[in-house]
Amino acid sequence: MKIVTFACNWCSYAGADLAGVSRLKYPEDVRIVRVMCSGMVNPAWILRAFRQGADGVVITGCHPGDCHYMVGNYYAKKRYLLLKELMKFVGFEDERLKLLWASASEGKKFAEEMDSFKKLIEQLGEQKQLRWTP
Amino acid sequence: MNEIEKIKDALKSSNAEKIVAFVRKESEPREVLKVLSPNEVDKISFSPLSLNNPAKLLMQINGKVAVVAKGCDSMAIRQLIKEGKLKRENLFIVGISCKGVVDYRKLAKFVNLSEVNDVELNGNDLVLKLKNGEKRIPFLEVVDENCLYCGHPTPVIYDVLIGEPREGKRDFSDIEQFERLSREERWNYWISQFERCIRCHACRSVCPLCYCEECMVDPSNLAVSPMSTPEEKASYPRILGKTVNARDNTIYHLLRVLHHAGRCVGCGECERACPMELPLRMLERKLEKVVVEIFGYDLNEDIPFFSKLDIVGD
Amino acid sequence: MSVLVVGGGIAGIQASLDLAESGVKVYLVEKLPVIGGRMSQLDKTFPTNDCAMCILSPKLNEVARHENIEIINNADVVALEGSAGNFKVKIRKRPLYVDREKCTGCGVCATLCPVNAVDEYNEGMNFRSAIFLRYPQAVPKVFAIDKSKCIGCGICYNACVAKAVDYNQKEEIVELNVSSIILAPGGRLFDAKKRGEYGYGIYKNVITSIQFERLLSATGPFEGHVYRSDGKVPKRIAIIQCVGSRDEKTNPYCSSVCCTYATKHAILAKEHIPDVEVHIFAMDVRTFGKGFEEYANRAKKEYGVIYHKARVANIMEKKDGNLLIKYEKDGHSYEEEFDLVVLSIGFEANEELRKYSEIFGIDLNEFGFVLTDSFAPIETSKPGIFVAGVASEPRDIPESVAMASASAAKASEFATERSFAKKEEFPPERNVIGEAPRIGVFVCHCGVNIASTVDVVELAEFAKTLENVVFADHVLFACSADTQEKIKRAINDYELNRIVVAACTPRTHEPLFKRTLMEVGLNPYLFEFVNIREQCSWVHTDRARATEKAKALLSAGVAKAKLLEPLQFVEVEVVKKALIIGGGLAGMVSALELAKQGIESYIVEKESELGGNLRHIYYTIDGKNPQEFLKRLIKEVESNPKIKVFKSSVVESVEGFVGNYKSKIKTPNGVEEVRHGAVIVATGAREYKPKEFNYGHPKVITQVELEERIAKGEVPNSVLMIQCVGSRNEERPYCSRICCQVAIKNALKIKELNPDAEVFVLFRDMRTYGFLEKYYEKASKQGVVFVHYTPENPPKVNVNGEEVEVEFYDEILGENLIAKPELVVLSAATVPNEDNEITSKLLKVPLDANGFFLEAHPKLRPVDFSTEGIFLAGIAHSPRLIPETISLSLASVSRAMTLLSKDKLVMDANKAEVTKERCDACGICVKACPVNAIEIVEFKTRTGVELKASVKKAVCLGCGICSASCPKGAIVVKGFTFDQIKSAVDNLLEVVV
Amino acid sequence: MIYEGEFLKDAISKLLADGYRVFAPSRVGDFHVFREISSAEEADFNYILPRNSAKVAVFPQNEILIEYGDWIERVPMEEKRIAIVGVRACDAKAIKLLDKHFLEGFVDPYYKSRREKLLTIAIACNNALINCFCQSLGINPRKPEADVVVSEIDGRVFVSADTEIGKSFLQGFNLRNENEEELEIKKRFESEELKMREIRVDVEKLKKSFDSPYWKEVAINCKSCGVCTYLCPTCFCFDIYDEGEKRGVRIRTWDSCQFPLHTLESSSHNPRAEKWQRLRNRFYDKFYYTLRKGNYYCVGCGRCIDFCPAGIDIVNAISEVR
Repeated sequence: MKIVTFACNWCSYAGADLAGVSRLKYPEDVRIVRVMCSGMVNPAWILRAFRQGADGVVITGCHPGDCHYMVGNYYAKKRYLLLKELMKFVGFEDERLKLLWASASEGKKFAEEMDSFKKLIEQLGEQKQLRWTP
Repeated sequence: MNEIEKIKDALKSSNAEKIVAFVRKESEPREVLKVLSPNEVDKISFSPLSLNNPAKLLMQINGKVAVVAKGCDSMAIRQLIKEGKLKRENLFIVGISCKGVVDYRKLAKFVNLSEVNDVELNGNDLVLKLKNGEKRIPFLEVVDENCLYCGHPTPVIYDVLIGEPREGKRDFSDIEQFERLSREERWNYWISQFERCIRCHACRSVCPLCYCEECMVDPSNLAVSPMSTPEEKASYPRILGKTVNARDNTIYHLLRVLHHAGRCVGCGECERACPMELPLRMLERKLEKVVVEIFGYDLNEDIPFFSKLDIVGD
Repeated sequence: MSVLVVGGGIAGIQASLDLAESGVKVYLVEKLPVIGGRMSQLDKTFPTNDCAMCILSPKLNEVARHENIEIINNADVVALEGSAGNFKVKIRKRPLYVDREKCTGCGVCATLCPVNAVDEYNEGMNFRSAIFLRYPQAVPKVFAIDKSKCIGCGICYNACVAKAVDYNQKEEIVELNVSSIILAPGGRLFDAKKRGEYGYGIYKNVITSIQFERLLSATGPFEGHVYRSDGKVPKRIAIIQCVGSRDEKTNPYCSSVCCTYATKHAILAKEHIPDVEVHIFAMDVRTFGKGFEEYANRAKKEYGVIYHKARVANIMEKKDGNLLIKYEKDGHSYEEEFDLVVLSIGFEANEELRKYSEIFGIDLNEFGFVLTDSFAPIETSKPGIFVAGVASEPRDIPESVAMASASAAKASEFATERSFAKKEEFPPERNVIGEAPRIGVFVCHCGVNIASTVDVVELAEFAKTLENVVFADHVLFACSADTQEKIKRAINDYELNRIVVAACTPRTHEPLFKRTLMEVGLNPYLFEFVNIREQCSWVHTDRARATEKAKALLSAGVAKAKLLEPLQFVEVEVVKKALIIGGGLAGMVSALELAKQGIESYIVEKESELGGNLRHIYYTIDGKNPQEFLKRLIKEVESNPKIKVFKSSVVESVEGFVGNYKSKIKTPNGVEEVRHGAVIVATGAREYKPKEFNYGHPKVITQVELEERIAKGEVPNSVLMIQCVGSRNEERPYCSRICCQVAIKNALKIKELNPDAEVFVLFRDMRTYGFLEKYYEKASKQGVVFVHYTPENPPKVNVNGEEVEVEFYDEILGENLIAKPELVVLSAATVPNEDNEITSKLLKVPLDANGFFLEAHPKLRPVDFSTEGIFLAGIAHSPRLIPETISLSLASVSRAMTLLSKDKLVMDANKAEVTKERCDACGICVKACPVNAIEIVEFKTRTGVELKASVKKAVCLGCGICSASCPKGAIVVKGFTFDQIKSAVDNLLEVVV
Repeated sequence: MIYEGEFLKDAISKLLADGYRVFAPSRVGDFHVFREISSAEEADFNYILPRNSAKVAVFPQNEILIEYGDWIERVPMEEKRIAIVGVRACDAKAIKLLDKHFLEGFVDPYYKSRREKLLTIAIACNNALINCFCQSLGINPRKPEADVVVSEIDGRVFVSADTEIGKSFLQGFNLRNENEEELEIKKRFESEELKMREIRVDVEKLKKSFDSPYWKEVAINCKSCGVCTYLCPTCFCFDIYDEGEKRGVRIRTWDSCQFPLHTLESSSHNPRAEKWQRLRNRFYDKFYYTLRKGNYYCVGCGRCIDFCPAGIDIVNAISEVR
């Protein structure tokens, strides 16, 4: 399984760091890409990730109201909803796309959510719907 | 005075340097868009087979221009004004309250098109003037399906309005019905559609909103310069290659449509242009539904949908 | 003028950095050849278990590199003349026998030296050579010869290629003129041999806590493996508290830090030896700091650490080296066998303080620490000389760091000139545009932090197979000074133009590496950090899979690095004013200090008068008068022309960015708009209104209410106090820190006014840390009865009409007792302000789980927020006493001064930028930008004028909302461009194993 | 010869049984596309012209050229025989034109590997579409150039084979020779012209009009999409790119000269940056540049007219060039 996690620099990346500092374990499948803000996550990256074989994609950001840039996470959610609804409409397994609010102090939540997301993805199996094959 | 004469009069009343209007195509019964000079006004024509959206054409014309616009065309013009691509003061809009246009491909099933001289809407019938005689077809049987869900038959922006204003509707029943299908059914449906796509990008090319010089899915880079490193140049395709397969095609269409959220004007040019007859409007309408129902956005708002801060849920 | 900082521990380091950053020249005198102090010996730091070296090392390097800091190592102050503002100091520089200028720190000499000397850094648990560097990351990275051990063989002299060894080096006396002095020489650790009953020095398996710390450390004697003297891995460890603290015979005061570090040791022992059993023997568990109580709870619940409320009588060694511990608990005696005993030794006054007290003419207190005043905790008895860290009282790192910053603020009052480095200090930037990427990869072992889980050697080999990577290596510590040299050498030797470091989180060390790049003329943005520690080795256990993931992460990092481009810093003008939210003690102290530094400030107080919580404090435990102090403060604040106070006002909006804020203040006279460069949050906290113990009944009151009554002369005849009301429970897991002190203060006051009064205190742990212990002692002696209770069996307060009775269990008698006091006094928690959330949203700064403000880093950045330009003062941070509040407030001023002292701020270059060729000027980004940083402007092109979006760099925050809104990817945030992230994602997913 | 029954369907069954990859018109919704089919039922011959051209069988829209890891790991070549069933005269002629392009001079091995094993079964036209104009380009829609030609005239199925491969294929079928009357019918059928549009190509005029403002006028409404080129049976432009950094495949895909980025050079110069330049290039490519290969590269199928979203009409554009 391959899970791409976009983590905002201020909350979620720090939360992931905290998970590390606290030595909380989560699956190796989770691979984090640092972005400055969840509002920066381009839907195209998500589609590209699925195309390149990601089995799940998680956008993580600060809790609503906590965004370092005030509103970035609201935009993230807006784009996430649009993409998710659209993917659902065409019959894509939209559970593979997840939005998670995780603060800098929620290392535990981060690890737990990653763990449960991995389990969910495992149930769905490999993502083949958008994976590029020659 | 008939519709065409009214249009001509209206166009003549503008002091535009150029006219963008429909002209009858030689050898076929449909109209195509042309850029005319004011003295060519008499060449124009208008019928239920005046299918295309002139908005995109307007973007390449400098100076004052008069345009004939149906409801959806005017929506596109307004959207482009909103996005800074057109200037209202440069436009003279002859709005036409639209009863719907004909689906040319559907029509071809009823009649040998080369036999048709003229078409005309008469009540609920489309009257075809043939080389020998006349044929009536119920309009509903040949109307572009897209027009059945039209939200803005009356132009939203115009200088002269021709025809009586008519009400649009907001009807997502078809989308809702599709949503009730199982995930597998939905996927199978779409994958069989996207499989056909030949990625000629006609949908994108005709879309009045797809005016980007370089598209996200374009496989090469417009922004290369002599300063670009080989690595920059080599980091393409940006999202997709030109490969045509159901999956890449899916991503292409999803991404394209996604960029139209809260922008799509519903002119149906994408479907009309598609040589493979993909039901692209369905995707656009799904997003329209999301935009309306989840975000409560109204296309009449001044702020672009993507710029608008929405606090949803939580 | 300049400032002398005595002592190169974390306090001295922080003070030096703050001063240097605010433009003050610093001389940092360290008695050892290298700086780093006690913290450099620590393995991890509580309560986050951050690797101590990892957070210290960047600071060390920063000190070494700062143009305003001169380190005078292996030296001491021998004489002082003059007065505040104009001191003349004489410093003796003892010879290192190695030329500081010539030594490269290569270490060849040490490997050849035939001498085996006891290694002090490892607390005598292994050996070092006579020519040595105290520890690998040490700064300055210069070797020194320990003449007492040197046999004069000349091997090192001959081996040194740089010809740096000089046996004839002589002592030197330097004279300096300084305007003020900060004393931060640290403390001394208690000599455990003085507690003979524990057998330290006799029993082989009784060690001290600092030795255990070294054992745990990856750079320790056994590379992080915990062994006993006989090489056995201990399975039962006893940790004994208060060795040399709270002890009439040795040191009566509490050392404040031992309970939390013992908890840390227990947790780390469990991590090193999963099946180990750890018992902590303590009279009281004093985990009173921010997050410490939660830390101890974790130790208990998640790690199964066993705490005994017991006093250890003595220890006997068995033949097999195991130890029998005799202890008393609940009035009974027990004996238990352990195979390792760790003595949690406390702090003592530094032996040098006596000398300094003479040289500097400053007073020491009864325990030999530097004497300070509750209302002036930073000042010594001599004007112009300040104190920081453990020199004035035992304290932990965050408190020391805060105090260091505070001392920097005070010291710079005397420094009239400020100077800032010129840009030219870095070599001119190499132009790499058009060059193919030549990437250098450095993979960090981080001791064993990474290497134990990820195969770093394989990872470095893997890196070599990646496209454009021309150099790859693995290093023990990527952050150490020698690795920086290595990186620089590699950049020069291999003509590298991109550097990738796979190590820890970029959030702490990125600046360090960026600077290293700049030092060899490489643009700092040609650097990419790959996090294989926090987000790989620490969260995974399977070596193969973790290594595979590390490869994917590295591959992504390299892919992104390929596309990195040189960027230029953005410069912003600074508005030299501050906004202070809250007009309590913290706010007022901050404003006054800022005024002294020449900075104007606005105090916004929501109430109609200044003073905050201090208005309700009528006496202090050491007999001072806070009300007088408050009156004086208010008068000073209100008469100071540099301070503008808005009472009954609230901040309505804060817009802008570091150095340039625009805020609206809603005052009774309408809305005022102010411009300022920094914000200090000093919103305070409040006393909890208890829901428990029938609070509300006229005879059940809180400590604050009691104090008010006593102040009015209503002294009760009998009082029963209940501690930890609303603290240390499910809802509020934290310790409120101040309530034990308040209880004792009030108990003593009652006894003073009414010696016959009966005072009972029901407590869980008496947390009279530091010198407060003596008041606990005093209270006991004066007949205040202390009865322990457990949260499982709390006291009950029964109300019977007007009467109250308290039922509680006495552990020593083993039965329930009933008391009918005149008053039941609840030591209620200190809780965060309700409007913290509003302030947090207003400023976009985070709150912690308990609702207090969350600082940038609990250890080393206690008063900073991660948002630049916003600082934290007072009890908005966490509950604390008056001197601690003052120290934190001064600290926030010092941190703010690092900005406000500058005319221009140099900002990060990760800003949005428009690729003009792609932009169609649709304006979506313009309206989406939360700070209005984007505008549509006309650009001249070959064919005419075109409209394009354009970014106002100084306003842009680099959030990227624009970039994700742009349908064509025409606007990107530099360093996180569309293609960079896409490329990273691709490589994250496509990795060849 | 005459075949009793549905020759095309039976031919498909035989071809599939013989291990051919069969490309035939298949119904999708209301129209037909050429695609690979796996049973005779999938094919549907109730059509005049499928949307796409038959070139997909020999020049697929994407094909893998190499598979690579550390080095080239595999070069996939077509191994099976290929049959195109139901091709019209225009598309059949187009394949001959593609042959010239891909096999004369530089030989494209991938194209060759398919072409060598190709069998074409054409079907003669009974009707023309509104924009058909093949006759004016010298193509007889009733007498396609193919291995096997099928004409359905008044309910009779005429089958003929001009090539060896065609003849040998027909050996497996139960065919009878035409009688005199039938021969006459066929002859008349083949010589009868269909009513369709005409294109007037004046090469000399084209030569002179390269710089004419006429092209800008023609292209004013051009959308720069790829419909004309992707539907065109003779367009052969392709692009090659790699999918996958460390291991992956090198892919050849169709490309369209109408895309603005088609000619973008890495120096950032674009010799055909304007859409009228690109459209003009396409027209010249069809009727002028390719003359060095001996032919117009237009077969008059009319697809580009039918499906041009802008209503651009190659017949008008070329006939009225000034």
